[in-house]
Amino acid sequence: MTTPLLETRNLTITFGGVIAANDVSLKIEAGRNLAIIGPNGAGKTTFLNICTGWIKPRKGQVLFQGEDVTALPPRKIVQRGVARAFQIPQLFTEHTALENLLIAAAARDGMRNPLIDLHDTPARDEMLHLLEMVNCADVAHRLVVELSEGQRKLIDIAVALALKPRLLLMDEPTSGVASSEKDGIMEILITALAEAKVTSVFVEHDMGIVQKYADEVAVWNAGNVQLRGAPAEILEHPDVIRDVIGEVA
Amino acid sequence: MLQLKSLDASIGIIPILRGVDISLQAAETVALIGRNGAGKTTVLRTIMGFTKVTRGEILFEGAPVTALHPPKRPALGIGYAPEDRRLFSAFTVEENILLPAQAAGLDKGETRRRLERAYHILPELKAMTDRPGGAVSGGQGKMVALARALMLGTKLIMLDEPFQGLAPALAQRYAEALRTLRDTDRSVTLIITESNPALLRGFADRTLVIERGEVAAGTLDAERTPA
Amino acid sequence: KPDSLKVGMTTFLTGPASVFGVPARDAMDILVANLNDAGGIDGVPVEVSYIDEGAGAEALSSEFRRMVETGGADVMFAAISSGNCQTLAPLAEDLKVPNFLWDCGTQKIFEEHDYKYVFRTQANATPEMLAAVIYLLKVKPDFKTLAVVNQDYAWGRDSWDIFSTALKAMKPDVEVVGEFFPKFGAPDFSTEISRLQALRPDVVLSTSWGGDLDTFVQQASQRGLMNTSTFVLPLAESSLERLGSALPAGQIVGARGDHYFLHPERRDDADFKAFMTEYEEKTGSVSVYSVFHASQALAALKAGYEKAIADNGGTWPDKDQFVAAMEGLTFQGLGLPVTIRADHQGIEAQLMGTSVQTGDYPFATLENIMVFDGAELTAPVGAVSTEWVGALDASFMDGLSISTFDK
Amino acid sequence: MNVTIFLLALFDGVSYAALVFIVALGLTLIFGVMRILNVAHGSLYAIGAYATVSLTGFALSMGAAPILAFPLMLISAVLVGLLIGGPIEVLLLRRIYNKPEVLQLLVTFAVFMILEDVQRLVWGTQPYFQSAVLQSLGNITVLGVTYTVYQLILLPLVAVALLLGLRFFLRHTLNGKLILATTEDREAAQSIGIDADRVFLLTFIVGAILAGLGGALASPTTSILPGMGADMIVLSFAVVATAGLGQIEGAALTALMIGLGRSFAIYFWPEIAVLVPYLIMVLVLLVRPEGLFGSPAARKI
Amino acid sequence: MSSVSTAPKTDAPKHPKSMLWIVGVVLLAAVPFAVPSLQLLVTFALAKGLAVVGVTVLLRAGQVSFGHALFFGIAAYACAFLMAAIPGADLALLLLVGTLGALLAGLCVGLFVVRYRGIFFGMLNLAFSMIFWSILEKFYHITGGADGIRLPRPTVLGMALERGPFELILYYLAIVLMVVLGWVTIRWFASPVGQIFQTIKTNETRLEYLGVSPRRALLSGYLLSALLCGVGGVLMGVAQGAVTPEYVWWVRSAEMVFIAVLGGAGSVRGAFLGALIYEIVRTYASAYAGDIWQMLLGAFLLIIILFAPGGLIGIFGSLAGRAVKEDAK
Ligand SMILES: Nc1ncnc2c1ncn2[C@@H]1O[C@H](COP(=O)(O)OP(=O)(O)OP(=O)(O)O)[C@@H](O)[C@H]1O
Ligand SMILES: Nc1ncnc2c1ncn2[C@@H]1O[C@H](COP(=O)(O)OP(=O)(O)OP(=O)(O)O)[C@@H](O)[C@H]1O
Ligand SMILES: [Mg+2]
Ligand SMILES: [Mg+2]
Repeated sequence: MTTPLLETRNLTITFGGVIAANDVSLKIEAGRNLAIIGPNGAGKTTFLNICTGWIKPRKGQVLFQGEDVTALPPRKIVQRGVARAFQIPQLFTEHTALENLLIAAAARDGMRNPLIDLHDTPARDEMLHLLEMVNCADVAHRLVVELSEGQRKLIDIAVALALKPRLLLMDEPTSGVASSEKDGIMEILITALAEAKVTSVFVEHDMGIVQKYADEVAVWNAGNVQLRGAPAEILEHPDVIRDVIGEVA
Repeated sequence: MLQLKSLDASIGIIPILRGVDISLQAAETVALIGRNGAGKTTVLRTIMGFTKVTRGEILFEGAPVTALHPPKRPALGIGYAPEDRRLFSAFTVEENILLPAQAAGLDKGETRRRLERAYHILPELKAMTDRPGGAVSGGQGKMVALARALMLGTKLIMLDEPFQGLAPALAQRYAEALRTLRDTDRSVTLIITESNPALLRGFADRTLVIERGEVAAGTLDAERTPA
Repeated sequence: KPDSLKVGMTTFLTGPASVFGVPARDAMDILVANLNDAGGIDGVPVEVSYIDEGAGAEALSSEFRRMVETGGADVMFAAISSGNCQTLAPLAEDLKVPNFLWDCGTQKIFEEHDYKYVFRTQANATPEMLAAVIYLLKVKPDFKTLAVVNQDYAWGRDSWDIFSTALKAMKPDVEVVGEFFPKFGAPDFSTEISRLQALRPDVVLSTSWGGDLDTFVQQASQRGLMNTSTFVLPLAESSLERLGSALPAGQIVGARGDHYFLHPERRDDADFKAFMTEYEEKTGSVSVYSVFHASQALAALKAGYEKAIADNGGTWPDKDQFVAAMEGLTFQGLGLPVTIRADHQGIEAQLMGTSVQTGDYPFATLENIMVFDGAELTAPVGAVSTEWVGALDASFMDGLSISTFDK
Repeated sequence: MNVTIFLLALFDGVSYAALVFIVALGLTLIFGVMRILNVAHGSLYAIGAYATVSLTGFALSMGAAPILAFPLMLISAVLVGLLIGGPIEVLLLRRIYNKPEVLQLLVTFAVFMILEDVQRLVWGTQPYFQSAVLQSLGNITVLGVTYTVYQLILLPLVAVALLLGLRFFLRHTLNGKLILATTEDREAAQSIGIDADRVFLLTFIVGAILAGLGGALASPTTSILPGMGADMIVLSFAVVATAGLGQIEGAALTALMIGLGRSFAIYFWPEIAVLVPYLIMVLVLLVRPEGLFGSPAARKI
Repeated sequence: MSSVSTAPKTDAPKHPKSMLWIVGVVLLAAVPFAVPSLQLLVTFALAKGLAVVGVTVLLRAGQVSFGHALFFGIAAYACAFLMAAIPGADLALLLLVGTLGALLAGLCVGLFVVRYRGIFFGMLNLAFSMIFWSILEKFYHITGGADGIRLPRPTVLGMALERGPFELILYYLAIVLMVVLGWVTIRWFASPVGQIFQTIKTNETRLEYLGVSPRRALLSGYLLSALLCGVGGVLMGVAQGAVTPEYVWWVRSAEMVFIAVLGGAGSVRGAFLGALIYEIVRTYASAYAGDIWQMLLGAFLLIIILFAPGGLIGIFGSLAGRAVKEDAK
């Protein structure tokens, strides 16, 4: 069979007694959208942190397209085609929304001419389009400090997309996004990803979204994958209902 | 008990809120909804005194607080849980929760009582009392911020997207807990901003919709809250 | 004949060296006022304006330039800092403005370059240090060990070079047991002093000045170092009053020339007396060597113009006539007469003494004073000081003409 | 290396370190809490010294006992803190907390320049020296070397006392906690009822008092003259950086390293003495990029 | 930093404001004939201005260096030693060697300091400048210690010149360098590389997650800043005719930051404007206000920061803006 896009083997890490990752072994196949759900503090973000080299596991490896990237710093992993949108948006707050994307594009394309204006880079239209995709075209020229939490979340996702990754990791993409817009945005997002053949892994607390957009669901608990399977069956699973979803779904 | 009278507020030089009129009865629960960037957070921050009020005034229990020095406001009995958690990483979770009480100079007994109340509503926190505030997960952080708001919030509690990032099971449990809190302690008024009204269904007495810094639709009663 | 003679003087009004700069300015104000009351120079009043050397090199040179080019300064007095002298001397030469190096000590200037417009109206480091060495050898011939504590900058280094070269030449058996160069403006010398107490040298040399010297002497006397070692302090004359009772008797004190408010050969002179009293009334403290240096610059100006006028058949000279007159000129400020040599270096007598607490003053004064003839201690025209000094030997001391006074 | 020399160097190092620490302490506190590198600290230090000298001189001329200088030192320090530190915070710094840090740095730099000239206008250019109090404590002779009790014993004691005192204040008092909270997040602190303005004012005044105290305690040992503040400030900056942001224990340890490093240098390699603080800083930061006691600020993501 | 995003736009030629700048440069060019007494002062100011631009570059990344005088001094000393080695060396050669010297030093120091931020970055730079300073003091036999060494007048394209014409040439060289290097820096700020460099100020995590090494990004700007300081140092040394350790003394580094903020933190034009005004205020204050020039300077800075945080450039900008509007009417 083909090598999985991302594979982790026995990832383990603890923070002062707290087990954040407990022997996590997971294969992520290209082309399928994996949703990660689980109670708070289960280790979802930590998992993304390890996969992107932000923290080093005490034990275990991360393989991206078969290559061991465990020891690499985030930028090296990103250069290999992994992009990430964060649970707490990470943006250049003193640049405008558009500039944030243009800079991402520049980082992606490599910055050749040191004297051309960032705003004149060819990627401009593409980036404006991305902003529209996440309903932020209207704030394209506002500084990020001036934006609301939800707006930042969305732009953070757009920045990750701007990198044209093979694998996109999103940490609670829709949390803080107004419910009226969640659906629309996910819709556009997922189709765009499909077109661009981008595999996505997203941590999500909104089961509606999971149900609708995930090809597969992994349930995290106490630092490890408790269950994995198709959304339909997982979301019916009693444990999941007890620990994650709650009675009235 | 709280009134915003035709309020204009700006952040820096940029005007955000325009002619906001809100008036809350004691002990009612109001949901503040609206799309991203509508101005929900700004309303709360304005009540806390972190924006520049350019017009109109704020009355708390009849007394104007528009010009009141921000740090004096929590002492009036206002608890505020900011959207972006804002925990003090140098302190443990419990210290984070206790700090408001200590700053307000509450006596030991009272502080205990309120701490108990917080833990009663958020039992999950008991497990992580002495973890550094900087070392909790996103959702855990929201819980701590919530608990911290409960410490001083004897009259008014303002929660900015309290359920954001919480696993649904937990979120429901909190909605429950808040309800019980409100039912047991009839004096508290709750303002909850939420971009996901479903959770508040049958819980908020009223829903205010904010659009581009203005209170758009008037009040709708709980039953007709849009899902 | 101009209606006034404009002089620009650079001096430290700010920074540590203002302990010299400010007294010099005060003195200059007094002297110029007196000179003008007495009819100025051949009827022409002198106007002095000041530039603060503490304001930094750029401000200094652009201001120096402005004064010469548009400020109409006829003669410049610059500077106190040797560094500034090295920057300004070539500038003055290019601007073709007569410039008196009125206080800086570095001997390099005239030994490394020839100047037409630049003169030094006082001695340089060589005679100043030689006088100290010889005085030491005369009053304390049989000391064995010596340690030095100098400020860590050009003056501290150069003066030590000359002193040690001379000492090795004239008394090769002396052992240098410690060399310390604490940073300029160091607030504390405790460690050096502990070290010295452990080393117990017979003699401790320090050419430091201002606050550094005060601190060093104070801490040394507090901790009794001065009971075990003799201090040689070639610049201590400028600190006598401030040190008060902290400077015990028996330490060797110099004055960068024959500068001493109780100058044995001058103190009975009426003008000298008059100035000293006037200065003390105006400033509340006794004069220090920079005051003498200021007076010499002004005296040189006066004498120079008078000579030039004479040479010019009684009419006011132009710049070049004045410059020509300066060479070989002899003039007298508050100290003994000074002569400008062919290489434009001033020949100035040197005065050394030993501290004593007489009770006449609330601070140490000098006894066993020696006044040296500057000509004998200055490297001959064309010679490089360090080489010349290195070539000396013990016999050099015997040939010297020295006038001594017990106080 | 023989033991006597070693011990002597040790003594010298410690007594020097004590003074360095006392001066750097206030700076560390202010920087740790307000994130402002207070250049004016140097002037406060100098003015503390000048004030002490003047007051003591006056008292002595009134025929007071030298020992009276100690209360006078404290008084001068407090005066400096209240009369100069207070206004600086209220009138200047308070207006620019929301501005970039470099602006805050520059404001204190401007204040420094102004105060430098004020000193000269008030106290003139001639150095002062007032060591009556130091002499009144007398000397002790160790291993044949005479030390002043003041430098060898008193200063280190004061330093230790200040260290423990401030430590306790920050760790175990409510005000201390409020200060720490405000340090991390001004708005969050206000939203839970902490009066950030008050906290900052308090901190700055305490820091200023410590600066003044440093000057006061230094005054009997050194010439008081224009520009004395400048050198002290650079040294203190080095201490603050080496210590790690606002780490007072770090400051203590750094001061000790600098003191010992300096004295051993003077004993065995005088030429590098002046470089010691910088070499120590470079070496420390090489192994601990966040300073001795500093810890990397983990960004939440 | 909105100035970042708007800076390039206001550069568009024929924009009335940038016309004003051209006028400014022309006025400067007229100085030697209009007010010759200012010529040397302006030369110094421009030399400093170039160094200040160097500091400004780093300010754009939120980093303050307390030791950039190091590169200023290294370049100047490189020239002085070159002149000693090759008497009558050419100005062009000095410029080249001095700048390369600074660049090289920038690389060595840079590789080390880019690992640090904030006070650590600032103080490490200070440390290196102080280390170099005391080397200059210690090896006084070679460096002349605190008195420094002379930097005799170099030839210009082979011609040995008198001071008068030489300084005139130097003056215009300074103006040309200001225009060229200023323009390059502004373009660089607006360029992708420059923009990435500036993101260091706000979020290195995101930068890392864009696949860019923050240290590499910082180094790029650090080298530019060292180069600018170097050019400034060469001009200053040659104009002064002597170099002293004062060139690398921390006070000078502080002065650079001072001017950068005075002119308008982060603004290239502000750096030069600031340097000019600073030099004038300082020189005349010390000439006429005797011994309180420091106080005046300090007060001046306070007023600027408190009432015009945009710096002189901000004031100028708004004035110009108004002027332009008036023209429009
Ligand atoms: N840097 C850290 N130091 C100490 N403990 C940590 C750290 N980061 C995470 N933890 C702990 O590890 C556990 C997992 O954290 P993580 O952020 O992965 O949870 P999560 O699944 O993302 O939760 P949420 O859904 O609330 O974001 C939590 O209990 C958290 O307190
Ligand atoms: N610091 C600021 N400066 C200028 N404008 C700001 C600032 N903060 C927020 N704004 C603007 O104010 C408006 C309201 O912001 P606010 O945070 O109140 O929105 P919100 O309703 O809370 O949105 P969300 O649901 O995303 O949190 C937004 O358009 C935002 O762009
Ligand atoms: Mg998470
Ligand atoms: Mg919000």
